[in-house]
Amino acid sequence: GTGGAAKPVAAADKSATDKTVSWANWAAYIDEDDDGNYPTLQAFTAETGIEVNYEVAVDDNNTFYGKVKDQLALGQDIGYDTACLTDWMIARWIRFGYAQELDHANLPNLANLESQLQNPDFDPGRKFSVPWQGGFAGICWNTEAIPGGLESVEDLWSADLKGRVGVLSEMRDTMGLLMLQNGVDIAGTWGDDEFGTAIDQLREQVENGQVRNIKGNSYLEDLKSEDTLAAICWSGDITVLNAEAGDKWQFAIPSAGGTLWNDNFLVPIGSPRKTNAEKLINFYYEPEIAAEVAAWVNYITPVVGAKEAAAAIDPELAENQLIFPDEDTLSQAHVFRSLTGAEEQKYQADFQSILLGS
Amino acid sequence: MAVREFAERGADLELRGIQKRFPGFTAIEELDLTIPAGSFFALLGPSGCGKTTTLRLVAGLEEPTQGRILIGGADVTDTKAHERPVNTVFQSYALFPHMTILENVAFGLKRRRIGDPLAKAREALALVELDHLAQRKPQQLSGGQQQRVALARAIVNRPALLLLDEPLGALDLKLRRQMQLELKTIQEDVGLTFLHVTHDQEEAMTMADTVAVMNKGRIEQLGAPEALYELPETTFVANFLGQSNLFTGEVVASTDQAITVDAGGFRVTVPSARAQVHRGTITVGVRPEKVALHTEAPAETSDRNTLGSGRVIDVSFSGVSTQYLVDFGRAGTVLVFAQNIGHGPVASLGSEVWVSWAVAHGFGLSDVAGAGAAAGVRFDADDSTSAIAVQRRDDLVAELEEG
Amino acid sequence: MAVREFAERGADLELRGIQKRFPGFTAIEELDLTIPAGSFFALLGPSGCGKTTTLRLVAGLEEPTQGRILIGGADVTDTKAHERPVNTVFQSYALFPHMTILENVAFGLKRRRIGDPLAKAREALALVELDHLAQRKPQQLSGGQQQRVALARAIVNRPALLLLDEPLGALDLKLRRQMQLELKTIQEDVGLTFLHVTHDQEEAMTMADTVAVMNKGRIEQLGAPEALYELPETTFVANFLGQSNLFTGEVVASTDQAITVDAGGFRVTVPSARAQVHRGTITVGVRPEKVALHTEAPAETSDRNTLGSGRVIDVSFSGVSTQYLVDFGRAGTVLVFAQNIGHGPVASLGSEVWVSWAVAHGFGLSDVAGAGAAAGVRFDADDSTSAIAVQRRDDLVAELEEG
Amino acid sequence: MTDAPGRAPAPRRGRIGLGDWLLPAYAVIAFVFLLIPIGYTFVFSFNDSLKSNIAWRGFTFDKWLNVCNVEGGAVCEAFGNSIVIGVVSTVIATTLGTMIAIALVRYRFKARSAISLLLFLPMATPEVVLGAGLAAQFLAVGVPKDMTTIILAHTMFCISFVVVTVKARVASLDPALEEAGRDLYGSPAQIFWRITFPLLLPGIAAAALLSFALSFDDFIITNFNSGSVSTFPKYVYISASRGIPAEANVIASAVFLFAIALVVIAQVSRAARAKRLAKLG
Amino acid sequence: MAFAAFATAEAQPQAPRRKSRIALFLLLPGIAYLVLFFLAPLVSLLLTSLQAPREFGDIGQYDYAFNWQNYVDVISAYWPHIVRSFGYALAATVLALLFSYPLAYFIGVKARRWPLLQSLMLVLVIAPFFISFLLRTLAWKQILSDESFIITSLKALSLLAPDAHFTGTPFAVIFGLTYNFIPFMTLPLYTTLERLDVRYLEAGSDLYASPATVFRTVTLPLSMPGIVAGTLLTFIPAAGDYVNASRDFLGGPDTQMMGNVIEANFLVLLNYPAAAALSIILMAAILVLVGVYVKRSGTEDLL
Ligand SMILES: Nc1ncnc2c1ncn2[C@@H]1O[C@H](COP(=O)(O)OP(=O)(O)OP(=O)(O)O)[C@@H](O)[C@H]1O
Ligand SMILES: Nc1ncnc2c1ncn2[C@@H]1O[C@H](COP(=O)(O)OP(=O)(O)OP(=O)(O)O)[C@@H](O)[C@H]1O
Ligand SMILES: NCCCCNCCCN
Ligand SMILES: [Mg+2]
Ligand SMILES: [Mg+2]
Repeated sequence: GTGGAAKPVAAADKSATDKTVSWANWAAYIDEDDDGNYPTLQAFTAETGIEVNYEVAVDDNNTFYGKVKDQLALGQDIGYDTACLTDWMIARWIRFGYAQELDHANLPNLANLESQLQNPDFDPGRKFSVPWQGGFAGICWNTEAIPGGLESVEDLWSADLKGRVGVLSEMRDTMGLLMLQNGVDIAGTWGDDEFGTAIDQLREQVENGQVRNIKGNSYLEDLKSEDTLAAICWSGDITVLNAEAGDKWQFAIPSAGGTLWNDNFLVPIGSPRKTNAEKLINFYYEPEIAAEVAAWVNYITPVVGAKEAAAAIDPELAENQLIFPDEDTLSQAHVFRSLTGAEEQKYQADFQSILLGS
Repeated sequence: MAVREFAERGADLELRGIQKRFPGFTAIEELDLTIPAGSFFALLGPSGCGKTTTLRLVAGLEEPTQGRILIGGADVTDTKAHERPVNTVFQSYALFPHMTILENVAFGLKRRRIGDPLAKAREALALVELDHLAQRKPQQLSGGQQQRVALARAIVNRPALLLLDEPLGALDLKLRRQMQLELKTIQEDVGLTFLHVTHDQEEAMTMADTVAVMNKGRIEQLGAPEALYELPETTFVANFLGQSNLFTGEVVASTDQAITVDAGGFRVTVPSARAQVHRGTITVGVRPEKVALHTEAPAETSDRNTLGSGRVIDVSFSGVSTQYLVDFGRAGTVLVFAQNIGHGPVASLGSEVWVSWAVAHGFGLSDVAGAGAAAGVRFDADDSTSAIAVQRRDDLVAELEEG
Repeated sequence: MAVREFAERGADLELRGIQKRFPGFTAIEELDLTIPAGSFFALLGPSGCGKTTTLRLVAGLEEPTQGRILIGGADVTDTKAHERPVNTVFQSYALFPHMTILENVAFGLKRRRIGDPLAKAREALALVELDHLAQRKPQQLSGGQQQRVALARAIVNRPALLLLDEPLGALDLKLRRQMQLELKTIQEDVGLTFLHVTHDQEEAMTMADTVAVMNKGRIEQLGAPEALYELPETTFVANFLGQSNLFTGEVVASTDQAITVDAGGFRVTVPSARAQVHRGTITVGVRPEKVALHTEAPAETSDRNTLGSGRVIDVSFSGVSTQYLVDFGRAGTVLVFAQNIGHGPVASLGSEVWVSWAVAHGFGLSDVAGAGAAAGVRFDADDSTSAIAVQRRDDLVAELEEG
Repeated sequence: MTDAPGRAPAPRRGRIGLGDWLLPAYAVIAFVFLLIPIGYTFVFSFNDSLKSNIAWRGFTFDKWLNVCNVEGGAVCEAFGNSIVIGVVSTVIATTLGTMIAIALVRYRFKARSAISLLLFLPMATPEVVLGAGLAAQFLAVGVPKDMTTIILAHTMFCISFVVVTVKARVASLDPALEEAGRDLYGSPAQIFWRITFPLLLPGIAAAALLSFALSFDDFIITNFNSGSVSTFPKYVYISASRGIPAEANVIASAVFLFAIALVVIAQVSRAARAKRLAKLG
Repeated sequence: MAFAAFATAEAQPQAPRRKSRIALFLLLPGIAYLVLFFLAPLVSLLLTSLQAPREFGDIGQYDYAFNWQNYVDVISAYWPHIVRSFGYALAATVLALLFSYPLAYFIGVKARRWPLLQSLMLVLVIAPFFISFLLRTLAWKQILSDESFIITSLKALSLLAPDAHFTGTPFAVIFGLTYNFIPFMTLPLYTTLERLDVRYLEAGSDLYASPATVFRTVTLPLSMPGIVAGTLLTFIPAAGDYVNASRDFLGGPDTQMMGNVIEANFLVLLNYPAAAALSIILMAAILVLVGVYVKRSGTEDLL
């Protein structure tokens, strides 16, 4: 398997006849009622007649990519018509030609896209990708076990949490928080030294048994089973977790700052239902719909007008800093700078070596 | 126990009131038996009569339901198999397949930490002429060779008591006879007590000092081979130990000296002393080799029984002797063995003959032979040993002829 | 081929110049044989001599390296097994374990699309008295019963030629004798040609019209059982077919009528007509049952050979007869069978005796018995059948005594 | 394992062998241990759980009654795929493997040891290697991953197990039986179908069962070669990261109970038949 | 059941037949299949393991080369995982053997008198196969999670240190491997023990061997084929397993095995040459170990 030979060609669109769409997404990332139904998806189906197969198939950007890359390389249908992945991974798909070019005619609601997000360096003009949600990576803890709460990444290393701490397998979040703790500006120019210092710190915590596990979105399962009592977490997840398993967790952006990221829709190259996917994306750019999702998932919505719509549901919601962060909150969060191919390979390997232990 | 020592000499074995029940089956009803030290004792009986079970009880591989077992005077009933001064040559050899022949033979010596086990094992192998195969595995040996290894493996331990469970069963007749001689010589030389189980009557008789005939979990008769053969007491013994001509009928005359039976119109006299029962319906008999064949009516004398005339319905030559089957109508058939002293048979198929035998050779049994038993070859047909039915043959032949 | 029909009667079998080589081993050297239709022919020989191979060649399960096979005059050398009008009762029965007894017996009939195979199979089972077990599977039958099924399975097809490969091998002596009688009767009644393979000489002699003694891939002698027994031509036949007393020595006198051999100091005379070789060193012999035992020196007559005196070194009672082993020093030992006409043995162990036999009963062999052969029980010891070495026993006994 | 087993239970006076109670007691404990996670899975198939099935939330039959209603029937679809894959690869592997087994035992040819090695290697190769190697190969050749590639992969690792299993059976098959068939006028084809095949059947059935079990339970190789096709183990693996729904427990428990019932029924009826026959005789 | 077959010493060679045309017909399809779907991938794996990164290429882009350095690199980077894999697999194999032997002995020898019980117990041994092994593993994970009844009770009883835990430890991974491969160990053991002729044991005790000695000198050696087959069937898949050690199942960051490393290199790091090199190393190491083991235990005919 070498990969990256000739770029694959997009599949022919059968949306006109095939009224279904399949969506791969992360856990705790959409509105869901007690019976396991997704209200906004039901609304979408009601409105368009398109059945949605929503699958919680992404646990971690890398493992998802690993699962589908061979088919992408062959231009085959990976079984999903759209997937929500993080900026840096989206960049790779676009580079390799694994994403279909979107037809903006099918995305009139894209006008509602937050202006700062309209021209990212990996996809100027949003020809291939559209933001789904953004969020912070920070720290969270079990309030029953740790009533005093946590403030900084440093607090995760306290002796009484030995063996009960989880960190994310998402390198940019885990390493980002550690580097921020070290005073590094992760959005700025840093290099091997800064990364190396942080990686050594992480390695030490893993090797001395402080860190119990390094996981993707399944870190939530460890919190639930209480194998971990504190962790590096994604902001909105904790709200969902509390709703699902009893109010006993709390999230905070660490004192030295957290990371800020965005996950984006894209349409895989082999999908024969691009138009359906576009309709789905367009649907979630209705401010009311966006507000309804936000009310559940508590992530930052990229849709202009959602705040107003949220206020209409519940004024408190519009003030939720996890959904509609103000300048002050945003100033605590930092975007991990983009990496060159070589950097990606090297830093990822270093980080993975910790996941694999030694 | 004495098992760390080689036995000085054979020990005697005593079984007292032994009973053995398996779930749903009583293999041994009631067994009392004393085998004197140094003797060669044979337990003879048909398949399934309890011979192996008896041996296993002695070896300690099975526990009696009732009764005691004594070896050399010591009660070993509660002693475990590996602590009894007994060795067994198993019916199926049970050679350890993962060990060489030599290791097999040395096994017992090693367990008892006897010095230089390999050298001793090698000598025992030489005794059975297999030392050149010492390094082979059992499955590389022929049946007869395996047998001899099993023998060496037991004898090398010089047990006080050697149990042999049909040790010659797998050998062909020739080798079997030869091994019998050898076994007997070994026993006499080393003076061990041998308890030998077999269903081959000739084997039991040629080898043993004492033979016990076992039937359905009981010992029917016990004694020296000649005594047993010459004077069987039951139908079973008369038929199992060699062949017999049996006649069943009313006692029609009886004196101190002799009793006379009416057998299908012929009168057969046996000495009173050789008859177990003296009145009523009884079965009397004579061995086929004691019967003389006459082509002319012999003179009647009081010391011989004479039957005649009858017709020869089968002649079969077996080398040493010729066997004649003579039909006497109601009295049944009589089997005659005539040793081939001269050339060829003296009477031919279908000819008219008379038979006679000395009254002194007859015997009277304690039970009455089953009605179904035909003369000549006569023994209870059981499920697994019943004969091909001659009577139905003709039907098939006819049918096949048409088909 | 004729296999769709039941054979009218037995067909004759002819083997012409058959040779069979296996890679690295020649099982059959050169075989010419004619078996007339309707006869009962026995092939007798020690284990490994090529009996089974011969049968397999006839059955078509093996192809000859050279030679032709004719059945009923037709050359079947190139005909496949399933097209030959031949059936086999296999040495190991080879009953199909997944079929009932009835299905087993019906198998051949079904293959040939004979009408009403089950009814016919059932009758064949009745013939062997097993119809009540028709629905059992082979593994639920005893060895003897399986044997009978194998027989029924072959006979039901009424083959022109029935091959029997030690069909009685697994049975005990008693049942074996009984089955022999039955088998013979069936053969006579249905008139098929039987080719019977066995290593049991008594079996061959009691059953067959003609016996061929096979040794190492060759037929050593062939003839009627009595002829073969009375006048063996080779050492092998003399020893394999019954037992023989053999004496080897120089011919010291020779007339038209008789030749005389010096055997270790004694003079033994045999009729010239019964000797294969008339000069030089030859081996002569006599059967043990032809030898008479005397407790006093008998009068010398010209028509009897007399040896004496010798010492009785073994007496063994076998029921029908008593066997004496008499030692004559340089002349070897002589085995005597005395039928037990009277009670008990006539000479006791250690006593001084003379033996004699009619000159007419002696025979002279075409080869010279091996030097190593001891008198009495005398046969070539091969790797798998060699006897326990008596001579080494004493060493071990001594050694064990110390240990 | 201390006392030499006799042929029948004998009343033991005064000496109680260790083996008499120690071993049965051990066996009971061992089985309890083996069955713990299965019991857990079974119990939690009745959990009135929400999305993930970790904490006990009350008893319900709902999950059994509505197995296929969750996540658009994803569990059932995965299960169905597993069954199809298991059956098809079993049929192919059993056919090919049986043919090889017969050839290996009954015929002599030159490449024998090379072939034996080729058959042994897949069993000695870790699943990751098999899975990854095959996946890379499929990619290089441009074969899309779907049900077919899973079946191809499963068949590949099942063949060796089939050969080993059936070979033992062929080797214990007395060639005299086939000869008896020929002697009784059976043509080669009749002999194969009426004698050889039925006699090999138990071995073939065992091989097929093994092959199905291996395929049904395989995750690693499947994961590399399945593309977007879901199988039951894959479904479990993927949902492991976000909580496995109780419906998965339902399916697993049902398969377990079904398998047990099947074997028990077969055994009991066989024992009954044997008893009846014994009486008949 | 069928693993059983593994434990069978091959029967006597039977008379080979002629007609190799039939042999060819029987062998060809299966062998061709294995060549196509086993051997060919293995060869490409070998070629992949020698690839070099494409100059100025993106992540996951490699070209064919003869870069044997890959082997040196992966060994120096991952030798702890290699050692750990074999260590864990060995531990699991030994534990499974200790667990299974008495059980197989009970089923195969002691339970002979009760065929029905015997087959029922066999079913129970095979039963775990039918409940996905992932589910079984997850069940253990839950049963032995930090706040589970068992762990908290053990802690309450001070049998476990307060900060001790089960999941994510080497102990948990070995435990999982052991548990999951027990059927692979028990079945071949059962098959040999089931055929164990108790008459050998009787002969042993007749020849003065105490029960323990009979076990050591007769039973154990006679069950060697089963032990060898069982240990191979356990060791090989255990050494290559990555599910038990996976961080989503029973493992943690410091329990990762070669399987996990290979998976990560294939799927996450997209370092195909490294993954392929590791695969080849794993396979070669297993083959060498198996070869030596089988030779030493004297059961060559097993293969
Ligand atoms: N464990 C057992 N359970 C039930 N019945 C048994 C058991 N062992 C032996 N028997 C029965 O006890 C009887 C005697 O068996 P035993 O083995 O002693 O016979 P045998 O005289 O040695 O026969 P053979 O000559 O065939 O070896 C037989 O009917 C047998 O079926
Ligand atoms: N396929 C074969 N390859 C090599 N040698 C063989 C083969 N089949 C038989 N033999 C050899 O040929 C000889 C004759 O064998 P055969 O089976 O005919 O003996 P037999 O007379 O039937 O012996 P038994 O009485 O033991 O059955 C034996 O030495 C045997 O080892
Ligand atoms: N539960 C939804 C979590 C989404 C996380 N996305 C990945 C962010 C990586 N920086
Ligand atoms: Mg017995
Ligand atoms: Mg033969």
